[in-house]
Amino acid sequence: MVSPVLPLKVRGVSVRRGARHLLGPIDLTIEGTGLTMVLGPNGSGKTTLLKVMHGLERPSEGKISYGLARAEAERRQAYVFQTPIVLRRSVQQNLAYPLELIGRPRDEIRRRAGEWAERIGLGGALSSPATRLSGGEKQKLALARALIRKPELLFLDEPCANLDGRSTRAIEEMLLEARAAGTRIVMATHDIAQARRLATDAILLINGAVHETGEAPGFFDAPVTSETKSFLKGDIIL
Amino acid sequence: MVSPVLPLKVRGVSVRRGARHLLGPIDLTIEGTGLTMVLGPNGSGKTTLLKVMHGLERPSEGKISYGLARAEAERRQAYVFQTPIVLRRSVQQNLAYPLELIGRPRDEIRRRAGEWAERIGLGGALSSPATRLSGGEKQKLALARALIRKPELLFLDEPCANLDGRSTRAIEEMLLEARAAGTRIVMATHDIAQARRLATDAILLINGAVHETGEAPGFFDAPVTSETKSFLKGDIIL
Amino acid sequence: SASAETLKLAVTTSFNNSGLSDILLPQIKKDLDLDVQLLIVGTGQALRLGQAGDVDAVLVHSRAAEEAFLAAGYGTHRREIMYNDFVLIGPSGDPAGIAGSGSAVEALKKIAAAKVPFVSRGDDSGTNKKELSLWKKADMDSAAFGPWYRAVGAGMGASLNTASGMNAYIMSDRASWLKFGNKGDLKLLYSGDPILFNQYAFIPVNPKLHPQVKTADVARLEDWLTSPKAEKLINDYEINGEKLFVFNAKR
Amino acid sequence: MSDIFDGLAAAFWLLVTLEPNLVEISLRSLQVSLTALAVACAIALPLGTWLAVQRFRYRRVTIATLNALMGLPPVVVGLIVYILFSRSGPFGVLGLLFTPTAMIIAQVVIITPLIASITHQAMRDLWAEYHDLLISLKTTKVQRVRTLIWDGRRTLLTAALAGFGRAIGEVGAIMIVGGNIDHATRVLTTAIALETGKGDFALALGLGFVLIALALMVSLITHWLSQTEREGRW
Amino acid sequence: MSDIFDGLAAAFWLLVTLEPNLVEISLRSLQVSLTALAVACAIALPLGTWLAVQRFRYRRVTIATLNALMGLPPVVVGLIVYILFSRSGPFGVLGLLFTPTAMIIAQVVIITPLIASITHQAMRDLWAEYHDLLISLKTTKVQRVRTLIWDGRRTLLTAALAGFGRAIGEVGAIMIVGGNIDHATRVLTTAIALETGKGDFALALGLGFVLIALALMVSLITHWLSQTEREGRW
Ligand SMILES: Nc1ncnc2c1ncn2[C@@H]1O[C@H](COP(=O)(O)OP(=O)(O)OP(=O)(O)O)[C@@H](O)[C@H]1O
Ligand SMILES: Nc1ncnc2c1ncn2[C@@H]1O[C@H](COP(=O)(O)OP(=O)(O)OP(=O)(O)O)[C@@H](O)[C@H]1O
Ligand SMILES: [Mg+2]
Ligand SMILES: [Mg+2]
Repeated sequence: MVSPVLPLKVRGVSVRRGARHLLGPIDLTIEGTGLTMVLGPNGSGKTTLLKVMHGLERPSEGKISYGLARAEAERRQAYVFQTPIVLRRSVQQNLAYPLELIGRPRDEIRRRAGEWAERIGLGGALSSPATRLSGGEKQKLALARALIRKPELLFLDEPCANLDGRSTRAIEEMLLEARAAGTRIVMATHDIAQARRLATDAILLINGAVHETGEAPGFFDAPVTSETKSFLKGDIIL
Repeated sequence: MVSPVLPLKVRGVSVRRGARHLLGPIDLTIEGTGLTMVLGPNGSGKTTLLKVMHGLERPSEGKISYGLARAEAERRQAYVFQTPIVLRRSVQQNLAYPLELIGRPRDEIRRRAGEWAERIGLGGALSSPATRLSGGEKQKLALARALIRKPELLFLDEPCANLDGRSTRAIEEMLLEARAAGTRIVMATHDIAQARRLATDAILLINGAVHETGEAPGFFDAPVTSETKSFLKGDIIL
Repeated sequence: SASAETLKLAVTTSFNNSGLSDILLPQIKKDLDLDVQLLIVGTGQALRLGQAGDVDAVLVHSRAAEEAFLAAGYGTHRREIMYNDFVLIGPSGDPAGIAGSGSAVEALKKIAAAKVPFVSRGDDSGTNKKELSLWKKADMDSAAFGPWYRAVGAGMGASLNTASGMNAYIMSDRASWLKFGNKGDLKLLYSGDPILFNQYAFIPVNPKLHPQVKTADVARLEDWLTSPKAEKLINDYEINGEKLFVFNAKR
Repeated sequence: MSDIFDGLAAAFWLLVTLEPNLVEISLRSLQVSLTALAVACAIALPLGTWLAVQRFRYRRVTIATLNALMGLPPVVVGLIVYILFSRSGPFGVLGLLFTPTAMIIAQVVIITPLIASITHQAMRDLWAEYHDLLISLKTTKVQRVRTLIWDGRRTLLTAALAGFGRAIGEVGAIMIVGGNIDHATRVLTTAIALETGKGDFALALGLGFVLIALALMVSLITHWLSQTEREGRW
Repeated sequence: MSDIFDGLAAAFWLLVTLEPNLVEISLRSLQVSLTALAVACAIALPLGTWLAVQRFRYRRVTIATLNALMGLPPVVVGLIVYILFSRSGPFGVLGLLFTPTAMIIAQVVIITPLIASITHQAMRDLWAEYHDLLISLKTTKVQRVRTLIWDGRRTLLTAALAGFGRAIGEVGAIMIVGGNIDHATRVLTTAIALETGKGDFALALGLGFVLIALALMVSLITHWLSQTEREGRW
């Protein structure tokens, strides 16, 4: 059950800001089902790549295309930011917001917001202001808010960076579940163990360029380049 | 060479915000040299405890005291926040800021800011606006800015959450170095492996209360309670 | 002008609106090397400025208020300089038919009878006081008039603008009317009754109360304003071929 | 100096005796200014927010112009409204000149750029915070503007109060278009100007203090109301 | 209606011929308003920022009062300044009445609450962002205020331009304390009021358009200058 949003094609994409070359040129295709893991050292361009694929940043060169017309395709995507963005509203209203935007009925919104709050362990904090949540709680809220519209293509930028072991595990389960329900996932992480657990395929970015890509078990167990090897061991030299 | 800021004594400290009880009552003493690791699930009160110890949040009950008068003691501390706070200035000016505050001479400031930027791999980005850095770069910048004044007591709230393996290792080295130079560190993390590597002693918070404390090898290898055991394995039940 | 002495004179809007000051001031500058700075304010405010010693002299046209000012010792004396007259303005169609009335009072009575819009300054100025005294002479109580009587509480220019906007009757001094640029459908309908004469008087501020007042310069100015030269300038001043002021200072 | 104390005394007596005239013109002041504020906010809040949200070619120039329009001289606004609504003007048939409606129109013109400018400035930071999320959620322009206005409502208080302050204290424009007609268009500021012209400084100051008290009341009530629901950061 | 076109024509000719009188009063307008702006900013930026940074008992009431003072009626400010600087007032000996200095003083009083209120509002969000860091770094009050003003300088543009706009367009107060004396204290707004009183709408509008052009120029230059250095988020 492949979403019609796919394939997501990245063709000759470069990103420059001012004099700096941040990314590219990159050619990539995201298709089928599964979870593509974007890896790379700090500042290598993971966030930039994810944002470009989602249509949040405009490439300086090259093109992004989806299986559907852009407007329709973008409507079926969701994105969880590296630094969680919470609305200055209550937890309940944060969860309700994406559904309100598409005009779902009131009681459906209330029900689904309640369910998701339970799932991320914030069932008791429905009416607390979301800006006062702890770092990890905010991250879980942002994730739930992204999943609540059942996106077909989901971008996750280090969604578990501030989570404890149990929350991480719970989130990973949610992701597997979403995947099973047909959500194609593209995710950036620094947690190599997590990457191994979740990825069906992986991309290693270095200095804004794709250094190595591959199917999951092979990429992690038998990387081609020595840089990939040392990155996966945690000591790449830039 | 124990800093005169110590001992930091936490006596009967509770924190309430509105109707919610966030923390406590807590009794703790931070003394000697070393690195105290604060562990606990999301929302258990780690950030709150760190902020209270640093004097950023006022306890609703109880008292915090230092080895020196409060004003002097607070001047010798530094804090790295869970979500990095960067000034809307260049990288160089962010690093220079804490030194400017205490009126160091101009060329010393320039020199030290340059050195630290090199150490965190931002030597080439000295004049870039810090707000545009990547998530991990911001976190490293915040850490360098905290270390630049050579604090005697340092609070770190998940400083490596967005860092790649190599940066994490580099940061850990910096922390060990700072410790060797006499900085007492209190740190919160979700990375149990990192906790093991760095901690001399650990505190496990659950629901705002201290659940278990202990010297490092023992705490990790032979925890007393079953909750601690399962937390360290990554699946505590709240 | 940097070297010249300066002197502050509070005058009413109607005097300034006439444009006569543009003729007199440069001549004064030339003859006396005196920079006369005009403060253009309402009569009441002009007298307050004098009372506080913020100006050196006042030139106003409201006899009763002037005498009260003198009686309180704020001024040294009152010197009449010249007069002009008030006129009745109204819509060119003259719905109340006041043109050709026998007297100003009769004209006002017609307006009241027709209940056509009439704008009153309503600001206690010299002009306003004159208007109120005329209603009194006509045995009418302006406070009891209906909504056709609009007390606008504003200066001459602003009141004329309002009258023009409402196409209403109004009493104005001749100078302000002639110089007024926003006449619209309004027209001068009645003038000439001696009761409408409007006397301007010059009052120096009392130096005993305010030692900083430039008494000598004020005296020089008073002498000049009452001189034959001023007489000629004032009497010869015309707008659109109409004479505006009559010099009547006693020497 | 004693004038100031006389003014305070006058204000005190005006208030204590609730002088009917005072009540009338105070209510009219409030009515005109609050109506103008409501209309101006209805225009300026979305406009200012939209300018924060939307990038377009002449954006900077547009904002600079809006900022400059905060300097619109009230007398000129009054004149233009007067000309437009005067009998011989294009809207003369409406017969609005010298009515509170004309005063409201003039005030709306004066305070809209002020409110819109402050709104734009206030919404810029919030937009920077929300930008990625709202773009990612595929919000429409209208939804973005609505979300920002709602979540930034407490920040917009200052914009609204600035507009109200400007309106209630304004005299130049409403004098021209309202005409300061007793029992019809006289408001506090025009009454103050009138008493000043008469040289009755004590009464003028007294009315002025009443006006300030009114503004204070409105500000306190607004702050108090907006504080009742306390989410957000502070 | 034709008056408006006559006004535009008048503005055009005034500008083209650079009528010396026009140049004089325009420069005086600018001089008075810019000086008042500088003084007001020197007071209001630190004050507004300090109010954002400092918690104290009557903070809310203080802010509400400051907000209310945006409604200070210019005529009343003019009157009070007049009374204070009148010969018979406490500062009479200074002889400042009917000088540009007195006009500047009145304008400072009028625009300071406006600038301070907008500053406070603008600095609140930045303070929320910086709060923990600046407290942790043990900054002094003065350092906090300085850091916020510096890092928020582009946000403060609106506050400054609002103050400038209010000052350059203001007529009620400076008419009373300046006296609209030809070649001494006449500025654009008082000249406009004078011509309006004479019913010379074309000239009044012409001067008004010149004033608006001036405000636009100042706003554009300020925006352009503040854009030259482009760090920050947007
Ligand atoms: N607008 C910009 N102008 C200049 N440089 C930028 C801009 N945005 C990002 N950068 C730089 O581009 C590089 C890539 O940034 P990006 O956020 O994509 O990295 P990342 O791989 O997500 O890093 P991290 O793991 O730290 O989150 C960084 O070095 C960053 O400083
Ligand atoms: N001002 C506040 N009002 C109400 N609740 C608050 C407030 N501040 C924090 N909390 C709540 O207190 C709890 C503890 O927060 P804290 O930030 O200390 O957690 P933490 O242990 O640091 O969590 P994490 O690992 O997610 O960072 C959280 O559940 C949070 O929602
Ligand atoms: Mg990133
Ligand atoms: Mg935390």
